[in-house]
Amino acid sequence: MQTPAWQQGVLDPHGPIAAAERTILLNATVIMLAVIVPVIVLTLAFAWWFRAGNKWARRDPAWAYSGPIEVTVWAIPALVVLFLGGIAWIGSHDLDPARPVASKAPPLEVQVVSLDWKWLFIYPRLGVASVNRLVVPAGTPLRLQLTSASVMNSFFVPQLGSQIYTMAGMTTTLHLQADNPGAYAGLSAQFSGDGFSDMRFDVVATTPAQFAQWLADARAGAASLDATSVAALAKPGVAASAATFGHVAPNLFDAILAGTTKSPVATLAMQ
Amino acid sequence: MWGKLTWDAIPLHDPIPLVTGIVVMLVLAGVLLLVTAKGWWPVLWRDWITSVDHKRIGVMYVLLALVMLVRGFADAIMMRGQLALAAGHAQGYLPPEHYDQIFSAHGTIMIFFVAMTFMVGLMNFAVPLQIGARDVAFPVLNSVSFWLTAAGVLLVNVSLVLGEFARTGWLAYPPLSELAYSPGVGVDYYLWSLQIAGVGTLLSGINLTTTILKMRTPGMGYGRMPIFTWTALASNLLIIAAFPILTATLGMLLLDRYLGFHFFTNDGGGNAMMYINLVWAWGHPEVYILILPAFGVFSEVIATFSGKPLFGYRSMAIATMAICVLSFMVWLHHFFTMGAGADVNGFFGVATMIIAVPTGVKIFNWIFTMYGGTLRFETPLLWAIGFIVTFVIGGATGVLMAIPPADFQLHNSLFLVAHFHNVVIGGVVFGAFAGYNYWFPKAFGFRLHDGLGKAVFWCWFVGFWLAFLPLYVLGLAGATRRMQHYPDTSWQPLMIVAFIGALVILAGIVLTIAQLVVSVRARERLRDASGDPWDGRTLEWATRSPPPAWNFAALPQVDGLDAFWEAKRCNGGTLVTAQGEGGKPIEMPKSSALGVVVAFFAFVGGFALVWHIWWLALVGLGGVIAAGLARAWQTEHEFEVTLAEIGGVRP
Amino acid sequence: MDERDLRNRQSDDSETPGESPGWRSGLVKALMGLAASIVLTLASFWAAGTPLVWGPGVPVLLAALAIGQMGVHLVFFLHVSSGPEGTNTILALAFGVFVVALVVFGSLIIMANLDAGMTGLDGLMKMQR
Amino acid sequence: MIASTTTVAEVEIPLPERGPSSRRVIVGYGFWLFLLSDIIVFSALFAAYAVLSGRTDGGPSGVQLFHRDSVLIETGCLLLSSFACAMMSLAVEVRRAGLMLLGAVLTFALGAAFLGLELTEFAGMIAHGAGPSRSAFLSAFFALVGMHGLHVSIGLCWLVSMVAQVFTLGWRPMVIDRLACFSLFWHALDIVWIGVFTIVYLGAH
Ligand code: HEO
Ligand code: HEM
Ligand SMILES: [Cu+2]
Repeated sequence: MQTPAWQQGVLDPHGPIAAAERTILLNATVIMLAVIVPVIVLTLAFAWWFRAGNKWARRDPAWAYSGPIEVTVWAIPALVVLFLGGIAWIGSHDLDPARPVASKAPPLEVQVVSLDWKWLFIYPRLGVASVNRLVVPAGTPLRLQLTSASVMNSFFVPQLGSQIYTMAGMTTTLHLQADNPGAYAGLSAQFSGDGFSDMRFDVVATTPAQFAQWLADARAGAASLDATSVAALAKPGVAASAATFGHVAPNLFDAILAGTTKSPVATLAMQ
Repeated sequence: MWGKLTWDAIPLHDPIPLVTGIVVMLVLAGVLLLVTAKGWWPVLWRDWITSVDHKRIGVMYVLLALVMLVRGFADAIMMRGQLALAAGHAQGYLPPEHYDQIFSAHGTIMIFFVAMTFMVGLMNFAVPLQIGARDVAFPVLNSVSFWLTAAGVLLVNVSLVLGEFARTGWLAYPPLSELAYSPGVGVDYYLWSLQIAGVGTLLSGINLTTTILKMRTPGMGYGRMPIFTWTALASNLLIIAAFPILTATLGMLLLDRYLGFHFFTNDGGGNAMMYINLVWAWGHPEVYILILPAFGVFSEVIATFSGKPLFGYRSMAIATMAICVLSFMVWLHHFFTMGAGADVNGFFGVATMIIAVPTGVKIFNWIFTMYGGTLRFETPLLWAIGFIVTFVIGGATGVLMAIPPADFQLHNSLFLVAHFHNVVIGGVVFGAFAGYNYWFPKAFGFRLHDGLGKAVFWCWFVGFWLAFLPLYVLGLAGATRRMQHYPDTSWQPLMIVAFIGALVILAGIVLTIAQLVVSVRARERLRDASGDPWDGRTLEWATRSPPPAWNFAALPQVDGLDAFWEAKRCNGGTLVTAQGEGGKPIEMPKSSALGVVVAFFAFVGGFALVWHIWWLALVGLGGVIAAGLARAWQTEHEFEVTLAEIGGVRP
Repeated sequence: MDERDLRNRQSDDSETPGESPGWRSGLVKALMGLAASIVLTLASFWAAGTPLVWGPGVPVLLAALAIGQMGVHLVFFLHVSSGPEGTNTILALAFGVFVVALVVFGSLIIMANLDAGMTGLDGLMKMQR
Repeated sequence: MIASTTTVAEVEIPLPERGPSSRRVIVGYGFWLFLLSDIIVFSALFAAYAVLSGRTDGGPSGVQLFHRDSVLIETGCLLLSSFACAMMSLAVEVRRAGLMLLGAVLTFALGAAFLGLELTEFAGMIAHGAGPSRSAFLSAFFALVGMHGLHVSIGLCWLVSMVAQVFTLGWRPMVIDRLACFSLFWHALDIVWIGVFTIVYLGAH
């Protein structure tokens, strides 16, 4: 039933960002192995061959310097680093989390708030919200704006790509895309307290039709989200299950952003 | 009267810390009883506790590090046990509030009180001997440094039985570590113990740097310094430059917590990102503070046991200093995922990788040192070879994460955990054990048991790979660090393998103790009368074992690299005596209780501050000041070692 | 501690008490230092308030004056010199300046860059205005 | 066993090969390194101040709070104190206890005056609700300037203890070394203060 660990997560990408990152990861690994493996082999070989008991080894106990070797040992790592450095530089730009995913479709905007210890997803243009389940249409780029209503967390969906921190009073931006319908595990990658391990969510990528259906269902529901319900949600604790809100107060995200800098929500909830 | 301290602070309801605490206290009581029964107190006080001899202080540092290794490892194996169990719906046996303390304590203890303490101990022991000095520049200060470290250790361990330790991870990121989210005393224990120990470390860095730069024996120019001394210089320069940043940063967090400042709080305009920025401006250099002396140990060990000079000495020295400087320019790689722009991420990514160049040069030079040599597979060499094989992989995974887009995926995953254990165990711990086995006969006059030493190595080597290779895979599968449980049962088999790895390491730790006990018992058989058991190259092997308090009866005149090696080949092992040396009594510093007294009051003050017992904090402060003043008016700091005691020029 | 047997192979810098060859020059040096730093301080305070200097240039001028004055203090009061015994002192100083510069400017650049990437509260206020 | 010594004339030996330095050089150098580390503590506080100085959280900003005139007087006190300290060092060099005392008293008085002015400023700010817990800017301000003030206070206590040492222990090398360290410390505080008045007070906008 389950895929073994080495076939999940980062190695099983389902979006353009994750796919590019996996390629970079594999490229860099191979290049480095090309240096590392010979180094290991050489170490073991020299150690074995020059063992004290080996009659055949030619000893040269005074040999401590060689110009050409010195040049070579500086040059080899330098060249590898030149190449990897190029990848790092270009990759930082191409895969900058703030850079939109190239696509003809307009991005779906989602505002993400990390709470103690659950995730709130607000769809500002659609007027709905959900907790611990991010439903998105497959093939549509996502533009995520993230903040935290308490401590730091890191929003991370390994199969979709880059993670980014969420921090109170600040917003970070992340662009992702799920290529295929399916459910992808999401989590917090930055330790945030006792309930951290349960701070998991699902990204459900759907077909456009399913997405429209989900939206309609959500709007038909009675649950609504405003400052009061956010305060209730923000109380430290693990969410029992995913939830959906059909009505969202306007500018809620901005209010959360501004609110945490006045008095941390959790401070109130602490008592 | 007693601030926040009440009977509730004792974890009567939590069996694990309670039992651990009781066991630790029983062991401590047992040791104290034994010392009392045997009447060892006077000796202990005179020859160790108040000693200002760099060699004895070095030995005490190493002992402290070994004891803390056991503590840190106990935490580690508890975590591995928890994660082997807590898959799917299972919650394991450690609830989050315990588990969170355990990884925080493990990281803090391992970095500050095992790795750091071990390396400072080895440098303390070996550096003055290697440069032909009688002691460090400031021997009494050295004792203060050691005892402050010990006070920090004590404070961390008191948290086991009184109150709790931080539940914030080893770097205590705010706002989680702010009062709003961590109202307990855990973070305060963390902060005060690191502040106290940090002062000790800083003073020790100043001390050793001055020693190396100003107290080398005649003739020992920079180009003739043993490579371990070079790495010690680089490491101590980094201490001087980096630890003040830590002190300041933790100080700001303390102000936030104690006086309502707003450096890193969510409210009041505070900025938690600034803490993360500053703490890594210390934290990255810190890992090179740890690894550089280990590189130095390997350089000595590989050269000695290959029977050859170190290949590419100049390159090695240059690479060391290059790492020292570069390590200050890369710290952002710990927070690529905080939202910096592409240019900044790219710059720091590339800067990070550049460190791979001097490190690679070192690796190659070690390999060529072996080439053409005659390798004797004594225990230290085994650690060195195991190190090269292990470390290059840990280094490579570090370079991998230095590529920002790759790090966006790997940050804070178990892949990262595997990386840093790969370098910290494969580099620092292996280096510590290599140095321990290498210099032990110098410190005590007999070797450590070789067979058991090798067994220890194999346990660590095999255990390490079993325990951490699975974590690379798990990290790629999407497992993060600091999880107390995980939903995906397909991860469990690998977690169990990791647990088995930890058990193998446990065997290594038990065997370490066994090695020590067996060696002490068999010390007559393992005795080394020559003072030079490994056919060494550097000056420490020219004096007898254990060296006299004054190290060298007459300071040698050095006129090349590896002076002792040359002397053995040309001169029957007799070093040329420096002009005006020998035939004179020697002035040596007197023992002093300053260190232990200052540290005692620092501990009292720290403890009082943790619990908000203000009057007691004043007692602590007053005690430190009074001890300092008493010292200021003390005038007889030296005593004379007579010629009869020295007994000739040969040390 | 003091009469410790550390042979003074290096240029011995301890004068015999009572004699005072350095007294006069010491006084002159200190007076020069005092004069220079008073001038530089006044210049700084003047520069901060004057309309004569082009506004955006003021911080640069202040920085230059501050660096100059730190130099004055190092030379005239802390007696940092380029003599042979001073080499290590200067090297340590250079290392220290390097670290200080990295910490201060590195933090500023990094934090500015992070802030730029974020619509913080300030940004939000601006947007709403 | 004893090998004979062969040394070239002293002058030809390069400095790094001349063997251990004199006690005085060692103490001075060690203290120099300590000062550098202390300045790095300040650099972290400066960095924090620079980053947080705009974060007033709706509270008062620097321009509203600072008075340049009193800062100028404070600076004057510190500069003159530094000069007095230099005089004191000269007196130590010629071993004149009376002159040394005079220098010390002047150094102390000027330092104390500086501290008094600074504390008055702090008290005024706190009285107006601009204490360190008002905003991140003020936290950083009080920490940075207060840290410098704390150093000055420690210096003053140290100075008293040095005078006492001179008069009870006499001109021992140990005491003289400590006096040299004190003067390094006192002058280094000036360097920090130059940074403070430039960045904090003159740089306020
Ligand atoms: C002693 C400890 C130590 C050492 C030596 C290193 C060495 C390195 N580290 Fe590691 N690290 C250490 C300890 C840590 N690191 C960390 C985290 C960490 C992160 C952040 C990851 C994240 O948080 O997402 C990165 C990017 C690196 C990179 C590197 C690099 C590039 C090196 C390089 O120095 C390695 C250089 C060595 C190499 C490359 C092998 C030999 C070279 C050869 C053979 C030449 C040819 C090869 C090439 C050119 C590639 N480290 C953390 C995490 C802290 C935390 O978050 O809790 C710790 C504790
Ligand atoms: C002896 C074998 C060791 C084992 C089995 C071990 C195991 C572990 C485990 C299980 C974790 C928690 C990982 C997680 O977050 O899920 C951890 C974290 C850590 N370990 Fe180790 N460790 C060992 C040795 C060391 C050593 C020698 C050091 C340093 C010198 C070290 C430093 C750390 C640090 C810094 C952390 C991070 C703590 C945190 O997350 O705050 N470990 N280790
Ligand atoms: Cu790093």
